[in-house]
Amino acid sequence: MNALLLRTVTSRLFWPVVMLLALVAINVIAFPGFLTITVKDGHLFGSVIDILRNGAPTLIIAVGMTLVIATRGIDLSVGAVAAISGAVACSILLGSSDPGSFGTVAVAVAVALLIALVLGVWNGFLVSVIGIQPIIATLILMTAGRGVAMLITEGQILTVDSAPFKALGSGFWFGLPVAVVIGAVIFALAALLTRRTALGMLIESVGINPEASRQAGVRARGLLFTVYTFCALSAGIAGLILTANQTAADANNTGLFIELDAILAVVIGGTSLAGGRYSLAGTLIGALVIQTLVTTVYTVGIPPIITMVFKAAVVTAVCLLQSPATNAAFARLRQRIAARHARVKEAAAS
Amino acid sequence: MTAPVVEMTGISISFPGVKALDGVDFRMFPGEVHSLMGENGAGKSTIIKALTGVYPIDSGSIVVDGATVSFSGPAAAQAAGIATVYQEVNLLPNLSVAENILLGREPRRFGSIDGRAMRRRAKQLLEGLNLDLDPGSLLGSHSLAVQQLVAIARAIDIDAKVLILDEPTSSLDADEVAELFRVIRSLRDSGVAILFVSHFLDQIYEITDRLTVLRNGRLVGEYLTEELLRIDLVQKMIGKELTALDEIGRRSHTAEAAAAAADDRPADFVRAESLGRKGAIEPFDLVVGEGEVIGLAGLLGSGRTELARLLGGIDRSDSGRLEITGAGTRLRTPRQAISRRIAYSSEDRRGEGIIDDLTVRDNIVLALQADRGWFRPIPKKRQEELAQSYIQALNIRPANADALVRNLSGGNQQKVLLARWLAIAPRLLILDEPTRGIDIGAKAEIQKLVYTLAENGMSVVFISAELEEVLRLSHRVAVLRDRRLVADIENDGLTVDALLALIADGSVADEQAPDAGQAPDATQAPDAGRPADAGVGRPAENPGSASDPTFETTGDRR
Amino acid sequence: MTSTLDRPSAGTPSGRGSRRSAGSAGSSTHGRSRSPFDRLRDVLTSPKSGPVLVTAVLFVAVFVAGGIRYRGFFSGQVFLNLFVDNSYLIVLAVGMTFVILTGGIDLSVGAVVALSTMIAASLLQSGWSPGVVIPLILVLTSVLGLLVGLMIHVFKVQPFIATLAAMFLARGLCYVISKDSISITEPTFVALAVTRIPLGGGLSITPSVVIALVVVAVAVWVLGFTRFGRTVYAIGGSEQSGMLMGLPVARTKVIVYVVSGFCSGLAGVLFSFYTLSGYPLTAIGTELDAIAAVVVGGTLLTGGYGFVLGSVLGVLVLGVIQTIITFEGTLSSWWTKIFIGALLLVFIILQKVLTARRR
Amino acid sequence: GGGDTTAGSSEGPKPVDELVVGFAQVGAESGWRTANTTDIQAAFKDAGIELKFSDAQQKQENQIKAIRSYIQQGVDVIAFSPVVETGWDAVLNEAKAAGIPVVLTDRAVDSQDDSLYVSFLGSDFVEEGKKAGDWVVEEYKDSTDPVKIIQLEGTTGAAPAIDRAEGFADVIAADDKFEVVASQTGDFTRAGGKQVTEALLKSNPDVDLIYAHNDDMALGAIEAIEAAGLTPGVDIKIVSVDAVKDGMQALADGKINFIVECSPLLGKQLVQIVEQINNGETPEKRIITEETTFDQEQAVAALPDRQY
Ligand SMILES: Nc1ncnc2c1ncn2[C@@H]1O[C@H](COP(=O)(O)OP(=O)(O)OP(=O)(O)O)[C@@H](O)[C@H]1O
Ligand SMILES: Nc1ncnc2c1ncn2[C@@H]1O[C@H](COP(=O)(O)OP(=O)(O)OP(=O)(O)O)[C@@H](O)[C@H]1O
Ligand SMILES: [Mg+2]
Ligand SMILES: [Mg+2]
Repeated sequence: MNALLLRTVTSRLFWPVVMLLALVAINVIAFPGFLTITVKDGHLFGSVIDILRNGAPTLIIAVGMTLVIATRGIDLSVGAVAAISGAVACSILLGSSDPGSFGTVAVAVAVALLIALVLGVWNGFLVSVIGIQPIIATLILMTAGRGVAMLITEGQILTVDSAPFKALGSGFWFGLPVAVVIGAVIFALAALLTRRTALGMLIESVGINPEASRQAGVRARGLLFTVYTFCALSAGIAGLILTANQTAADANNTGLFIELDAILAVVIGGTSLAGGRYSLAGTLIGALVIQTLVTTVYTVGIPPIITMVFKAAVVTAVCLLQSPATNAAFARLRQRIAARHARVKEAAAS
Repeated sequence: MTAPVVEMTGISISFPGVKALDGVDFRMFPGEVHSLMGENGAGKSTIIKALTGVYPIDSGSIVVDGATVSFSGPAAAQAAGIATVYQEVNLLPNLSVAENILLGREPRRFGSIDGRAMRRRAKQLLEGLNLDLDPGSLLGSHSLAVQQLVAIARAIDIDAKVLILDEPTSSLDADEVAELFRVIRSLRDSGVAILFVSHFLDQIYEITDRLTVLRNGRLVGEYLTEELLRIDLVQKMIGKELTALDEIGRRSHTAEAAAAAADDRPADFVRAESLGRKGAIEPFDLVVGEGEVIGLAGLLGSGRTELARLLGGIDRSDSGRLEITGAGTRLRTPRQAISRRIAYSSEDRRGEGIIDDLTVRDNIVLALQADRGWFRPIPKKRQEELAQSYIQALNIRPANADALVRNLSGGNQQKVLLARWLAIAPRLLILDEPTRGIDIGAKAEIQKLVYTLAENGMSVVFISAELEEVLRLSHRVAVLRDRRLVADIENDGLTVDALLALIADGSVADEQAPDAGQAPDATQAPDAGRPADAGVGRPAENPGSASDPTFETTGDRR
Repeated sequence: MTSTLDRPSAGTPSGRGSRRSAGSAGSSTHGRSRSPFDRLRDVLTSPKSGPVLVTAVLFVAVFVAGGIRYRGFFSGQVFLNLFVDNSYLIVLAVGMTFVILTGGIDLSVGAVVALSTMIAASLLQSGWSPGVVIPLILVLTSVLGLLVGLMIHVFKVQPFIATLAAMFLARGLCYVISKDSISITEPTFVALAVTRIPLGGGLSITPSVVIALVVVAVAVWVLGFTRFGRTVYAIGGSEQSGMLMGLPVARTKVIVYVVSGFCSGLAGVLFSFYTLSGYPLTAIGTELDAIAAVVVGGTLLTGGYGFVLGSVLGVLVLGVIQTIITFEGTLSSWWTKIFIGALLLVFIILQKVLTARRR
Repeated sequence: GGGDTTAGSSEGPKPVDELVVGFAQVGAESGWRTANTTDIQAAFKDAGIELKFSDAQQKQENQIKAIRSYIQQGVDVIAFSPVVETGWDAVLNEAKAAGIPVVLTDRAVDSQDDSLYVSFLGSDFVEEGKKAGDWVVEEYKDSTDPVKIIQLEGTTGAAPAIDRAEGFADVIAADDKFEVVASQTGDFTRAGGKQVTEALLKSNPDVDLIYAHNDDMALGAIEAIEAAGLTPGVDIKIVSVDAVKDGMQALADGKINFIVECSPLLGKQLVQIVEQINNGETPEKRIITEETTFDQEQAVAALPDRQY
């Protein structure tokens, strides 16, 4: 029992989870109905469901980002890729005669994801073949990509009227939001793909020591291609969800700053930006913390002018609590308490 | 006897899962060279790190110069007069040699660093070690050995009363060691207390006055070097008698006999024809037969590593051709080499070898897994078996497949690396300094392993700064000088001196005959008290050998 | 110790001699007589100075190309305007260079610039003297840098995240000061904003340029010729090694963020000369400009290699790209973005290709 | 500098096809802005006047750089939509010194010295907020119950957000039955409007009215209201600003109740001003674009010929 407690406390997910619970608690105090989940029109309805649904795009991108970060990289272009994918899908739907049909939507989604895939390959090419530093390689697509998205929409917000497409963002599937289902599938897929095969270990190995990995025969180049492509693909999927959620492609704002949220989620989840070992479960918690934070701002009624300060406080708190220095301090505290217990026991025995 | 300048009592340090030090006492006297002895993972480096404040101690006390201290880190220790060269080169590849030597103590003029004075000072220091380097060159462009010397130059420049050298000689060859010892002696004579850690017993017996032996993080005892027989020392270190070495000695006889029968040359496994790479190594011809062990000999920077890297597919050749089992081929990546069952184990364990944040298990299966591709994972059970079998076979400690490799001692990391390459069942194993930093027991085991593997048909290219080791293991020795293969000869009664002559000027003729008779060491089975790693790494003890031209430069200083 | 194994020291005079040359193998290959072309290639491909030189060459090439293409482009004032318009960015890039050289990153600089303009504008509005306001800003932003540095060093928070938190904080504080933009009408600031320092020939620069260049000069000196500066490089090379070498790693790592904070504050002050206002939404994304400038200037994000002058060149490159776009004058908003991205790409790839070393 | 152009503009009218106008746009941050850009570009093309366009990507410093560059290039007229009201004196003085007339579009500058620009052409955001407030007061004039309002603010710190909030607040302050129960920023985006409304509806289920600072946020709010099983425009009334096509459609569909127009179509008027300047005439100092308001019937009527 005690050992279990110790394991829990020393786990790197401990503090993020505590922070998540704290945020939930704040919400419940501010708005007692926060945790209530009701069934409306045959699907689940409630703040928690909203958090899951709105957090799904961030989570999906963060999953891809986790793998990129594990290889010591970073992908700043995810927001732009999301915007492009949304723009492509919407312009296809608008251009078709029957945007409401399932087939059209399938084509639109497929083309959008294909383009996202190509963009991922492009990032992978710049990073692994040309050898450009990831932050700059993806900064290029971050800048130009938004331009491309706007080129597709000509700067307009393309509103589409297509029920199957809309369902991607705000539909329900067996009572669960479709976005949440997609998020869960991607998460599970990534977890299976990397942990059930050797992919995860090889990615970590490249992230920790690229040269040693190369000499051990690891196909670093192929792996980099894979992770950047996967990341862009997840950005594309997230872009479709975001776009479908507002039934419109907004090249400017779709996925704006989502790269920061995704990176933040990854880091809150305990994965180091220096590459190497990663934790998808941590990323999940991180994404939930971020979305809950956003919702908290709304429900608790934090005035917009101090929203940023509040965010800063939360991020700082999580990071400080997670830090080794704090851990050591807690360990000392525990030791002292244990010692006192022992002394008390001794005294009692004698 | 004077009072000890450093006195550590009852030092304990635990890491998660390991008690690295358990109530160890250790002291150092001014004007004395002291050594810490013990197997890989015994806790030698940990004591040094405890003393210099890298690790906080759990219990115990440290007294320096009569005052109880608790250093916050190497900077504080340095300020208190303790200069340290830690195990593994810890320098900055991105800065110049001069900066690496003088960083933190740069000569200044009007508040600015005086670059010229700095280079001059660095040059002097390097010359003190008989090293002719451009102090302005980037450290990263030099070999590990040179870097090790630079680290030493840095430490001896600090005007310290305690100088700590943790395995400073692991990649040095005889000349450098001689120079280093000369410096150590002169520092000792001026009253500095010196801690010298090494796995080379000869070096220990040559230079140290006092020994502290550790085993599994516990103190075995403190002894005066001259009062402790080697055989006893070894026994104290490993806790039992060393027997493996006898065997190797015998095997080397048989090996030689086999090599002598030159007619039945084994089938070629690899044949390189004027293979070369501009700026790295001149085109060379080399044949490695199946089951054959080729030793590469040469001085620092002679191009042994470069040659090995071409064979291992680490670097691409830009001229010549390569045949593997008779078929022409090109190795463009390590991956291609591995798929042809050629393994190259780098000399730079930390930079190009281990993946320090992964577990022992992952490190061991890495190359095998990479070869299979990521979608064909090695089943967990098989991974566990592999890891356990190598942990046992190579005696990796701690014997925990889930330990992070970064937390292993240097020698154990090397074993993990070796296990990784053995796991792919290579047909050609290229070992670049595989025994660096490995304790005598383990070294014997590795040598034995190389022998066994070769007898079972594996080809081996073996690089070592210790010529004895090269001679003991190889069927043939290829000699490099100035990035050129200058000789490729049967190891048929070859001696260290003959080899040295070859290395020096490429001529075999005059030197070999007399030396061969005079020094049959390579073929002689060392007794248990004179372990196998003995040899080259000893400076002049018996000045006067006519055949030794270095006599003038090193011998007279004693 | 009388066994046959005890042999006099190995090695021969000639062996020693050969080792000498081999010991300096890295330089000996360079030392041989070589064609000027080879030597040029060596310089270009050296990890230290290569990227900077290549960037300089590319910058000149782009500038000349612009001059050929656009009327009125090839003038001294257009060149000087690169400094006039980007003096704040130069200062930011200098601070960022310190941070990146240690292998860190500072995402807060844009928000800190905004915060500085807000502090300046609001305090000046309520009648404070510039002589108090400017030092106050510099102290405040340095303290913010100090807090970030401590968070990174003591609590081992990753720089990306610690500075992201600082970015949120600074941006949030901007709003707390005021949601509105505030004009600066204080005479000293206005004077500094409109003063032109004539250089003759109808050319002129602003006081901000002078300040920025002084900052650059100081930074060049600090990084190249002081122990602190060399320690910055050392940390970038290997923090662990630096620590084991007894360098003041902790102190230096923290100070680097103080430097960046100070530079951000100073850049904010220059920015408020430039815009004569405080505006909470200003300088969003400027941190990426600063990072891009530093990287284009040849500094490795992993730390250890790079020069302040490279970063200055990087700023000029970004500036010249922008100038080209305005001179072109026909690009739509989206083509502008694509064009910026493409030019950046061309730059980076050329830099990569020209400095490529054989592997 | 652009000394030669000084001479050009004072000497009398240039042929129209020799005129060069530099236009520094804020960016392309919204559909509204893009419509604005497109309209201006089209108008100049129709008029046969060369337009140098630059996109400041929402950054004041970029705009300053662009204006400097126009001065350098010696254009005849500089027009720009300031990213922010403050801080233009220095660069406008440079333009003045170079003798290049400046026209402001869409947003004003707060400069004391109004000789720095020739004319301002654009909307009055405070007025827009007031119009929205007026409608609300009118709509609820018979009710005595408290009216609970959610305000969806634009990007924190952006001028339209501040002014529209201010104008609205001024008007509804007249009666204390109006209560703004929550006011959050939705960053002028649909996604923002949706997420904020979603959350606020959970904690304030009995809200009567949503005031959105632009149509996009209103459209997002509609989705959130529908997802909560309520009917937008009926259960919860919506007022917004802009009158972009999608907004007008929603208004016509009865999902929005009232929209205050903020027209991006400034092109024709801007060309006029430029021509006036070229002819040596003095345009009016402050030209407020003609803007109207739409209720649901008007929207149905206006929708077919809505351009943007
Ligand atoms: N940071 C660490 N975390 C966990 N365990 C560690 C750490 N550092 C050392 N150890 C463990 O402490 C023990 C002693 O290691 P140490 O490096 O002192 O050995 P050593 O005697 O220097 O060996 P070698 O001869 O191989 O260098 C080893 O079991 C090692 O695995
Ligand atoms: N391309 C290069 N540029 C600069 N330096 C190089 C290059 N290639 C090799 N060197 C350096 O030249 C030297 C060659 O040494 P190398 O490692 O090949 O010799 P070695 O015989 O293996 O010696 P050692 O005993 O040090 O392993 C090393 O210092 C190496 O770092
Ligand atoms: Mg050790
Ligand atoms: Mg070597």
